[in-house]
Amino acid sequence: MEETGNTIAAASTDAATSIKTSTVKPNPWKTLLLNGLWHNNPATVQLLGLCPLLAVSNSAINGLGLGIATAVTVLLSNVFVSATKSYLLPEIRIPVYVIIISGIVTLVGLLMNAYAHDIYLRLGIFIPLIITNCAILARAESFASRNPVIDSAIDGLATGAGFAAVLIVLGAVRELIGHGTVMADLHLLLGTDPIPPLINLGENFKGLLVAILPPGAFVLFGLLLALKNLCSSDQR
Amino acid sequence: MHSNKRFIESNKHGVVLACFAVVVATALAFTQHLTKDRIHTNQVVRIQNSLAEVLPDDRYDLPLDKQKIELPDSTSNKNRTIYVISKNTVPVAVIISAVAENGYSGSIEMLVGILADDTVSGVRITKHAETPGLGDAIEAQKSDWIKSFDGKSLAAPTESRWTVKKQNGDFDQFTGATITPRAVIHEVKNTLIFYQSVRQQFYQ
Amino acid sequence: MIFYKKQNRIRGGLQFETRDFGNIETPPLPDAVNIDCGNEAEITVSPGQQVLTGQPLTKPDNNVITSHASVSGVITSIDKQVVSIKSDRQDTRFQFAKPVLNSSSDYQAYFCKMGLIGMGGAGFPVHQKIKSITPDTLLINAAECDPAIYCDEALIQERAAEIVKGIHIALHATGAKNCIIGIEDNKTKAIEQLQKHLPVNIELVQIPSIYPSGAEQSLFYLCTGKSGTLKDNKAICFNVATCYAMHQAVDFCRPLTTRILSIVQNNSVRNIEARIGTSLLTLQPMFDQPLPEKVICGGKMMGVTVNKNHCINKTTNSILTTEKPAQQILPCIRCGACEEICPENLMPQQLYWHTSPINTDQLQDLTLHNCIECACCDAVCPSHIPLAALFNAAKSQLEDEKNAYQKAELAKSRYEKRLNRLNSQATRQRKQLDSKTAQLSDGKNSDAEKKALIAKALNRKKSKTPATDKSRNNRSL
Amino acid sequence: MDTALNIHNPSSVARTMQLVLFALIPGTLVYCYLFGWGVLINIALAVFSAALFEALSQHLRKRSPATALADYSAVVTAVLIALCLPPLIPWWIPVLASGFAMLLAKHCFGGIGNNLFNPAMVGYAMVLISFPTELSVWLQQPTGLSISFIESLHAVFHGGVPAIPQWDALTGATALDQHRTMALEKASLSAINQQTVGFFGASYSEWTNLAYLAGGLWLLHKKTINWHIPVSVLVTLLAALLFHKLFSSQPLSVPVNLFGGATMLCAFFISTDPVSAAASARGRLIYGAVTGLLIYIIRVYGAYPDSVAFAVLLANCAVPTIDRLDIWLNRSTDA
Repeated sequence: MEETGNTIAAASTDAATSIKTSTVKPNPWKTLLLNGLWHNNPATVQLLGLCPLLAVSNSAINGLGLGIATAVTVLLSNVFVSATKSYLLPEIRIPVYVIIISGIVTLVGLLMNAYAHDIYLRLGIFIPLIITNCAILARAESFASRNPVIDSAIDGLATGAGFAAVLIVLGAVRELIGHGTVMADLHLLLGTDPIPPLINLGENFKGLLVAILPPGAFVLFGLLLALKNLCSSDQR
Repeated sequence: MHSNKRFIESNKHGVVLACFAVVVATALAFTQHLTKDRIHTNQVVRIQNSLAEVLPDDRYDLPLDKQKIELPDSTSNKNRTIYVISKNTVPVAVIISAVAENGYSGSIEMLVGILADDTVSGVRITKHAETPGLGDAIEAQKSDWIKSFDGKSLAAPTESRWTVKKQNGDFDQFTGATITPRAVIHEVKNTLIFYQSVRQQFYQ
Repeated sequence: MIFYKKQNRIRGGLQFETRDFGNIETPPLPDAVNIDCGNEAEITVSPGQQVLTGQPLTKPDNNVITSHASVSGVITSIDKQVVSIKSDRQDTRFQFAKPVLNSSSDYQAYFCKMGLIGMGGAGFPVHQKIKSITPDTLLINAAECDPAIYCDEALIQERAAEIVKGIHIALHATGAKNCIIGIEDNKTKAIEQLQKHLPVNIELVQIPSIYPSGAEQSLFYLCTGKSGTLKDNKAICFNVATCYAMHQAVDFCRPLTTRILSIVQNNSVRNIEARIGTSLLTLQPMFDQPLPEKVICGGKMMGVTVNKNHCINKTTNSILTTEKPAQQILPCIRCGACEEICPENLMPQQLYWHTSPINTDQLQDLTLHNCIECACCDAVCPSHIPLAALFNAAKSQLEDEKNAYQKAELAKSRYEKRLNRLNSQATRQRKQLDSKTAQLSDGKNSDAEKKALIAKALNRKKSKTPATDKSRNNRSL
Repeated sequence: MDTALNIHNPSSVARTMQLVLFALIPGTLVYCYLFGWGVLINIALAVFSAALFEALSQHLRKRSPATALADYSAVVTAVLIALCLPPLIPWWIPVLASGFAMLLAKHCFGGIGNNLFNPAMVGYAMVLISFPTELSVWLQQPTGLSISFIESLHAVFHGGVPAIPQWDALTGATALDQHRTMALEKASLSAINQQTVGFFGASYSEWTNLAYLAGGLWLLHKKTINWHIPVSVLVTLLAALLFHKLFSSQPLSVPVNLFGGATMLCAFFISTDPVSAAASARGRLIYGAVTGLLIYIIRVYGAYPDSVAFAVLLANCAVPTIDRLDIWLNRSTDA
């Protein structure tokens, strides 16, 4: 993983410095986005941060909530780390990352507590636990600490969006199979009046309860991984 | 000389770390200050909402959580939290916290609202670990069963009928689960008995 | 004679089947024989030469097995160490001189000359076996090495007296003090015959009729209750057929030119005494049905499939026409039948799991090297997985890996030694240089002297330069 | 251990599975005798759908569907699922359970021989977790064949039996479930025994358990299964129950637990599935003990009435570790 980080870093700096070569190489920002979202997706490829992923993805709205929180954290931490990288002496870089990341997570937690209180309560311990999501520390260490701020921001955005996308997809699938709805209770996040779910199979739908329980998370995530690998192998 | 250099070196690390810590702490303090009030409001609203669920809307003055007292329950040797609800400074109802210890898996926590005429205004489950799909029908979101307590009192139905229909009671059981509803019914009854023993403390 | 049943049992294994059969038959003299002399033997005959039955075809050598003509006739061709002889139907015997056998080395030389080998299956030269050890115990293997071979049983039933003579020769040749015969308890007729002829000082031990008790290691354990290798226990093992061959060689001066083998078919078992080098096709009259394209040589369990034009050699102990039905190999269901049957207490099912792909560490942990490839596991596997063959392949691959590793280690140590040598050389040179510089700069040489030295060196250089320049110019021209 | 096999004993996966099916016949018959056609309808539904899903998975995995069906393993899985389910359950539950068993538990892991978990129990656990209400509706009294075949079909495909208006009164919890309910409500042991014990075990299910025991003993006799797992499961369960009786105040009836629920079915047919059990004899003893202990723990402290499925699945999880442990023990005894 470290290796891929290095190659991306090399590719992006190459492209940024010499315009001639950039015509041959694909757009570095596009590469960064594709990497975070698909080729090097933190959840489905690197298999990082699986604990929160499996624990809270029992509905699309929970997935969306934690996804946004994680994405904001990784984006901000990437920007901060990249901006301050000249002060980051090798001996203390990890403690500094931890200070930055935990600060941002606390900040995100406070904001969610204030502006999306119900979702905050639903996600519970998993908001503070974003700190332990190694995907974030991994991006800080392998990318942000050796790349310019803009690139790091894009990388953070892509990584966060990639993680959030998996959370939302898994949440939506589990919610659909378990409850027969998708994106129910969206108002909890937006703080508005109740919004009807995107999909609603009706009151009489007999959901597979196992889907929204932890064993279902493992099974469905396994199938999701298989699907992802199938798509990737087709591309190859 | 060498060690001296290292001393400076490590001090430098300390200083950089401290700077980061200060910046982050300041940012956090600032955010906390900004969100403090809103978070507090959220919490209050939340408690009020849960309390309001067991009481009809028009019978109380806000805020609900001001009149909070703790009283010992002699039968279970535990303290119960009681909210006394007033309208125009006259007590009109109480909400009593209750815990049913003998659920199917673990204890079931709930709030029981009782009006001044000693009838139940509402019961809501706040925490439980019953079997999903089977025992969790005690949740108001999952079924209307919990609303079958509304309007009941120790007098009606009579004490022997405070149980599930299978045992000739007044309350439904769920298919496949009798322990959970029986535990809830039993605890609501206990709460009512406790209420009788402390009633005169709220309504002089 | 001491006669008793031992209670020792091996673990697992397959039960023997008892089948009836007639006397040992002698097939008609073949028209031609093809005798494989082995890769290393030096052939002393040439095409067109007349040979007699029993005449040596190769030069006796301690490292190889001597081959003899099994019929009298003319050598028609020698192709890739295979000597083909056209029979003259006379079967005239080559006469050997009566040997003088006083010491073990006399026996070794004589057995080598007569081409004796272990007839049990492995075919290890008898003279080498005797040479390798001075045993206390002589173990006579009267047990079959495979559940579908009956040749030793037939031999004992008919020629027990000769075998006992052979045992005495073996005792004399090896110098062993005591002797045990191990025989499966279902061979009642053979046991009776042995009991008739055995002298008192030889133990006859009945062992359970379970495959693979015939393997010498298991047999020794079953007879004595001692574990460990034969070598550890100072014991040597000969098959009854080997003893018979010794008797033939010593008492009648006959080299090994025939062997008794079982022909196992669906409905019948026959034992024949065939000439070495006879083609299976010429044995057709001995078979009930037309010979199938492929037959199994060497027993039901560990035998190999051969073509019908295969020629009998000294180790051919049986021919099976009952071919195993070709069954589809299914995935392992971990039923554990193989583990129960394994006489070596291995876990074949776990071994199988680690053979594809080969996991060296795991296979070593599971002691693959203890597998005797008896194929009991194959026989019980409900998924029809050829386990023994896979283990054989895995073993050889492990062996290769080990060799490669050792080679690499050797090369590494050689390289390290060289590096050390170079290093120490360099250090020595540096030390010398240092001491020289120290000598130069320790103040004894004054500045003037140094200047003089420099000038001298410059002059030396100047005197050389023009010559090199010239040569360079010449070259450029 | 001196088990020399006769070489002429033909063994194949298909033959093993057939023997297991034969051994299930007495249990199935007793179950049918007690609770009528619903049992057979369950079996038919499960077997049919399992065959279909098996063929489908083989097709998806680009293998011949016919070869997979030939080994009868799918049939055994389906029958085990059907025997765990209550009779007269809606038709889609056995179908779904078979689907989970075949697609998820078996073919996602690579087909027969590679499944980490017992497919039948995965299928059963999936529907048990998903539809606890449907799965806890059992016929309270043995109906025998009093509910006709047509009525049974109607109940399975439309829910309820029209000819029997008091349908709800007819259904309820099993003896094991009732035992747990009463134990939780701190009823006395004698009251529990009175309510739940028949002749020598849990009322009614004691007979099916006895029939499974008989079938299992026959399998042992035929050497289709080894004694290690059944003995280990039953001995550990019994030991745990007796231990509980000695040291715990919570009332507990040993006969109901030993001859009730799916105890015997588990000991002889479910946990003996070789693929998902430990490899060696010693490993199987450990595996059986883990299963037996988990059955006790989940029955007494868990949230579901009968714990066999969860106990077996959790023990399946432990199998790789048990196998490693076994190799390690072998090595340390050799050294």
